[in-house]
Amino acid sequence: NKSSSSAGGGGGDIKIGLSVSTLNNPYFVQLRQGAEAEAKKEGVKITVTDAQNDASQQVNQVQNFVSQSMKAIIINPVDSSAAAPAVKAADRSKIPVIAADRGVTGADAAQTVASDNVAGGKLAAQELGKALGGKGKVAVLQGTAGTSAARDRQQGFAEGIKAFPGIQVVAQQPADFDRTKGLDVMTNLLQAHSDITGVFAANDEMALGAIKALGGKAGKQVKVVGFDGTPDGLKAIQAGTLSADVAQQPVLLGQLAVQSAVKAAKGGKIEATVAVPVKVATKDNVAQFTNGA
Amino acid sequence: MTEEILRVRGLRKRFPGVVALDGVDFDLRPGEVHVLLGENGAGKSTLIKMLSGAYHPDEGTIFVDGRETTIRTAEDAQRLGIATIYQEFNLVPQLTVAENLMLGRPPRRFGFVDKKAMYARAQEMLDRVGVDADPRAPLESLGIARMQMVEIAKALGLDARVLIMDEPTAVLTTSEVERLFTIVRQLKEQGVAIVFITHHLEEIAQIGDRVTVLRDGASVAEVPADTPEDELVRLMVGRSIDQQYPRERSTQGAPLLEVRGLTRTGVFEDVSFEVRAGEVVGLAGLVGAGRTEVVRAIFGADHYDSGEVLVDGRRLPRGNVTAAMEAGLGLVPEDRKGQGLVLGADIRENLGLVTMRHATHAGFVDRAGQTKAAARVAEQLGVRMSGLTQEVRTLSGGNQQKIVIGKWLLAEAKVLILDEPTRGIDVGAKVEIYQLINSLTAAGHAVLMISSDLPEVLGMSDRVLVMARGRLAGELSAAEATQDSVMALAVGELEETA
Amino acid sequence: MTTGVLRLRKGGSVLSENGSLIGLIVLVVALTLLSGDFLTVTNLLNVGVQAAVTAILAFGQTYVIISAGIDLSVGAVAALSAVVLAWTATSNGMPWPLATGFALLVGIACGLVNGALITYGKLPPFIATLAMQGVARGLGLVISQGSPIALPDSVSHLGDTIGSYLPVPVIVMLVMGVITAVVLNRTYAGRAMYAIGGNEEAARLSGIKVTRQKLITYALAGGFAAVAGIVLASRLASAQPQAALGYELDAIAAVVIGGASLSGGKGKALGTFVGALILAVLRNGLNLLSVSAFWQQVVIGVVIALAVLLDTLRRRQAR
Amino acid sequence: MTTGVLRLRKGGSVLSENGSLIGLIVLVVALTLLSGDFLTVTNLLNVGVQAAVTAILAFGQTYVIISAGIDLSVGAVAALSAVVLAWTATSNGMPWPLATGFALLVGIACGLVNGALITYGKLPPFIATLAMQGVARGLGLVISQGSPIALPDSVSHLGDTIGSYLPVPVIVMLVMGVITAVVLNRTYAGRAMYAIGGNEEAARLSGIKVTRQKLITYALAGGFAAVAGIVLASRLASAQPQAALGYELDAIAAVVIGGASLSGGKGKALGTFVGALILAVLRNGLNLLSVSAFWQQVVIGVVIALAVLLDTLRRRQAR
Ligand SMILES: Nc1ncnc2c1ncn2[C@@H]1O[C@H](COP(=O)(O)OP(=O)(O)OP(=O)(O)O)[C@@H](O)[C@H]1O
Ligand SMILES: Nc1ncnc2c1ncn2[C@@H]1O[C@H](COP(=O)(O)OP(=O)(O)OP(=O)(O)O)[C@@H](O)[C@H]1O
Ligand SMILES: [Mg+2]
Ligand SMILES: [Mg+2]
Repeated sequence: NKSSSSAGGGGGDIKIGLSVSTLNNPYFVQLRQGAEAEAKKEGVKITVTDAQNDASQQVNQVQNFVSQSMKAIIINPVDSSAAAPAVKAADRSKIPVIAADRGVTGADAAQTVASDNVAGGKLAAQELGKALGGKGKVAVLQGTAGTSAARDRQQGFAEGIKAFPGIQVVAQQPADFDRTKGLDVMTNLLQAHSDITGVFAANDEMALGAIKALGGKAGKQVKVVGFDGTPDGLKAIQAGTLSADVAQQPVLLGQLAVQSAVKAAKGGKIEATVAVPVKVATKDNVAQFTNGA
Repeated sequence: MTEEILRVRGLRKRFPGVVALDGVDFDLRPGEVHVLLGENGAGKSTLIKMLSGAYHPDEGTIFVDGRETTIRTAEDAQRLGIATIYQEFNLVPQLTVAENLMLGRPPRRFGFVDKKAMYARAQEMLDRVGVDADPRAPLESLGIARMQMVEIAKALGLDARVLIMDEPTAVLTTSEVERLFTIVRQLKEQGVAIVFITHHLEEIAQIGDRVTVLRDGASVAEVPADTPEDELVRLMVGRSIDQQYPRERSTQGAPLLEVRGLTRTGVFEDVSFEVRAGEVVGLAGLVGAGRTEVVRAIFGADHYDSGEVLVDGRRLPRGNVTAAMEAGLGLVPEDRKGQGLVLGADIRENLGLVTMRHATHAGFVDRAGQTKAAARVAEQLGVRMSGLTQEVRTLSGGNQQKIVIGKWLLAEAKVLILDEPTRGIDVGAKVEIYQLINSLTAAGHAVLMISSDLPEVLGMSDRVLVMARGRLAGELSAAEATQDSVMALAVGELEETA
Repeated sequence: MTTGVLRLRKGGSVLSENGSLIGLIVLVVALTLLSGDFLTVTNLLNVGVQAAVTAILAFGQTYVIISAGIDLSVGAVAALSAVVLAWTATSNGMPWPLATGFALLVGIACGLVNGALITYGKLPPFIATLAMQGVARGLGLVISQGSPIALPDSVSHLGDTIGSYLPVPVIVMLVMGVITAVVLNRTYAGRAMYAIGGNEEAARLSGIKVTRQKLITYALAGGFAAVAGIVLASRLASAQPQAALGYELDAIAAVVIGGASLSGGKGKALGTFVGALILAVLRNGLNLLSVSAFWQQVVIGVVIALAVLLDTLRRRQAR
Repeated sequence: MTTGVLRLRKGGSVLSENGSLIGLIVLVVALTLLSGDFLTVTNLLNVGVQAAVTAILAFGQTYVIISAGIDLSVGAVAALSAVVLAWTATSNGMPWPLATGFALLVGIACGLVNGALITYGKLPPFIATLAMQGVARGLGLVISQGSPIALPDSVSHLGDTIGSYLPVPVIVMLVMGVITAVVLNRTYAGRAMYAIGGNEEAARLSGIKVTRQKLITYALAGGFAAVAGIVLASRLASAQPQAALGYELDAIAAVVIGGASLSGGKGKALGTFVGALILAVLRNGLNLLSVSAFWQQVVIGVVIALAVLLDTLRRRQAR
């Protein structure tokens, strides 16, 4: 077997597999980095695959992990319910499965390491409400229609914003988690709603696109709240163009998932859920995020 | 006489920019061969396409068995018992010969295509027209002549009451033509009515009963088939032509094209000859003799295994068309649709294709100059068109052929190779082309001409090479060459003829 | 000469008639050497399951490509059919055989609309089916409200195995493949597809009802897409509005790798099957070899090119 | 008759020669009526900026499609070029004009590889460029480590405006469009593309060096993709490895909407421009009208079909 072996210390011949929902997004790239760094530290071999946001490709990858007799599998589900058959298959082969970032519904993962997207959405609403002083007109940039992240963040935001009767959501449009689309869609929305004072973008990529579209207004007349806490997002906070960012600590998430996977692979007992705290990065506390990552 | 099976009155059809048919009357009786005659673009193909359901008339009526009928689709025509052999093949190159023969009506058993029955039936159909081809072979592996025979066999397979043949003999050699005529005579006896289009006037008396002459989209005369050729020509082109083959011999110079021991295993072997400046050399032979293959190899369009080709004393690299062209070779290919024309492009574009390289300066094409040159050649060849921007696809068959020749005339090649150059061209235009050949040789160029039209080979060549089964069977001077001597070489078993 | 051993009957060989089979064989041999996990029964069955959806879509696509068309909507139609199945079977309590039939009808209807746009509307197939892609994908989202719908157990058994080994998706794939081979080789519709793709005008003038045959062609592609969607959903036990995103490219690639030409008139069921297997084996192998995620795309690209290159080189040698 | 007003010179009109222009006009009129915000100078400039990347990709694609090919790699090549630009200009401190030139060369090199695979390797264009898509996308990810790379300010000015109004991307788009029109109409290479796309064998027998011309064609497409990538990155002030994902389909759609045929020999720069504008106007309009996310795809699909349908209907009436 020629694949690069990062073997070292005590892990010996432990192989674990990680199926990431997509690497088309810096958030998950960071998750992977955290996982790989932790694996190196523990001295286990980790195989990372990219499901390219395709639930069935993810099932394929988990099946392949089973074929390779991985000792533990970490799945970062493309979709919570669609991951069930894959988890069941691994369960049949007695391979522990750790769900990372999103839970699995319809099957039992050994552990779910997640920060809650719905809760994050609510937090974002609170932050935006605070930044706007409880009133104003808000536009929402939605994620790719039909994906669970888009759905959950949207849901959380909608619930959270109800607490601010003075805030009116004047437009919701999809920008597919993409920076270019974020830029184009925001530009277009500004044409129809030039009086927007707040923007919630369901991820940092779209938030950064929106900031580009807002130009000098970003952070001043228009407050933008993002989601994910990617390096570029945190930089925007420092620059003052992004008012708040719901940071999910993907690196930590990846690290914790690998720790649990190694423990489970060695036959140890692990908790059913580990909640990775969702934090809000603002100009005041951004330094602690940038140091951590 | 017997009652008419088909009667056409006042048929009109216009295309953007052209009135193709302008009031045509025509009728057809069972058991007769009715010849349609007319210049290129006179409207012959358009007329028959309206009888076969390919086009719809703008005006006018069609009566079948005395009843007014509209023929909307090819199926309607088939139901009425009308079968058509189109001028441009309507075959599917990727499919097998058998499937082409039964295109759209394969034999079926329990709802599934019965391949065994299909191949058996195909063999019968091929045998009927006497063509040697494997029913299982893909059609594209056949030469153009055998494709024509397949097209004929396909139409005969419909057992129709009316058989329309649009220039079926254009690509056939004498022996195939004779076989076709035998079949036509049998059909006549069975009472089949036949519409026959040809530009070979001598065939009219051989096979025809009546002739309808079309001019500029209108029927101008209906005469018996034994009308003298001169008279037919006069009716057709509006003037008489005194000499069919106006070859003017010019003085011969040094050899411009030398071919030595050219061989491609299994196709042609040890072909050696030369063509001198000022000379027209005819290349005769039966279909499948390998003439096309030889000239394509000379021109660099195909590879060869051994031998060499020299132009003006310099050796050509193998399989390199551009090098051959730069050395002064030109080739008018036999298959105009497949190899000669960009059908979707306009006349100007096609005429300028070969000379485009020379009309290019610093990467930019001199489009104005090209247009002028194209206009000149189109005028010279009498191309019937609505303008230089007409799509070549919509030209009549003969006019398309003129474009293929025209683009090479513009190139002023030192040695021009013509493969069946006058296929489908009317008598008037043929004479134009012959005169152009004369002026080429007079200017010191050379011409190598393949033709299955023996009178043309005999009438225009200074020297005749005859090929049989991939070899040069012999060479005849203009004086020695006659129908009989050429045919003897073409068919004969490599016998020596001095 | 080189392929002499595999020559089965005079004048033709399975190899020379089926494009990239040699590419697939080389790939399988290479992976067997590189990874001990590859050539095991379970893994090969996994490959079969993983190939199933693409292969079924590709079989449908084969009809379209042979008749010189293209269908960009198959992925979206698969997703729509799956959503319709789940929606009717759960929210509306339709018994599953009825719901499955209904989902199939939805696929066929999408195909018929494609066909109608192309024949009556004279739209280029690329545009008509691109439009349908958007419409089908959008309708899937609208019906499902953007959320996956869980499938009732009755249906999701379709994604399971018969006994403990034989996966149903593999069986469905093989059945659809055989159907495709028979349709293409033995039925009037199939032969008409080749004729239309090879020379539409000739087909028309030979009395083939081109409009009707094209409608049949696209309807078949739509029906096959529906089957693929049902298999996909039952594997995941849920119907996802965003499932099979981009699968149309994989399906077209499988058909072309299998030796068909986008200009029509050529193509075979077996070739398509080989093409789909190449793609599935490749993805499976890269996972087994733990190729890094970023390099995977590079490797997939290179191997696809090599697999098809092998075929063209062999063909040139044969001449 | 119906188009009499727009007839500019005898025998031809801008409308009848440029496919879907009428579709675009109808779309613009409809949007103007539906939304007061649509027909403003700023918004139209926005549409221009948003069309720019697709249009530039589509101009490059036009060459390929006219010569009867297809290039699925343009989106990925655009992203790769952008990443290379950002990487050389930041990590390696190359001065920006050099870095830009280098990024351009990368695009052209990708195109040449496509061309070589197609001509020397005899791969179908679909397969060759699909392989390149994977390779270019993968290399972009490898170079950037999957994360966006910020562009130095010197380069990102390319995404700004000249003065306070004139956006550079629009200017670049127009320049590339004019180049395309000139190349196609006036140069040897352009005319050769039409001939090769119309009948490759006839082109070869007329002395056109088909291999060389195809290499030029794909190299142009690659170069244009690089330009598109640079414009895209400078608009965002950052190069994203996953930028322009799926843009190849938009580019092909723009070319086909503009009246080109995937079977080659037909196509125009102006048509492609109109096609790209239709797509951009459509997306802009949907945002302005606040159409719900789920319905957007449906509407895009329907409107594309209608826009092209209008053209075919008009053509049929003219006859
Ligand atoms: N589809 C079309 N569109 C435009 N013009 C057409 C079309 N088909 C035929 N024409 C024109 O109609 C005229 C008659 O063409 P037709 O093919 O009937 O001539 P023909 O008598 O068969 O000539 P030939 O002897 O060269 O075959 C020509 O001028 C031709 O250019
Ligand atoms: N009647 C036939 N029987 C067997 N083989 C044939 C026959 N006709 C043609 N072929 C084969 O098909 C090939 C191409 O046929 P085609 O008719 O183009 O021959 P050709 O030599 O070009 O004809 P021509 O001499 O008329 O130009 C020939 O090389 C020959 O081997
Ligand atoms: Mg004719
Ligand atoms: Mg010949």
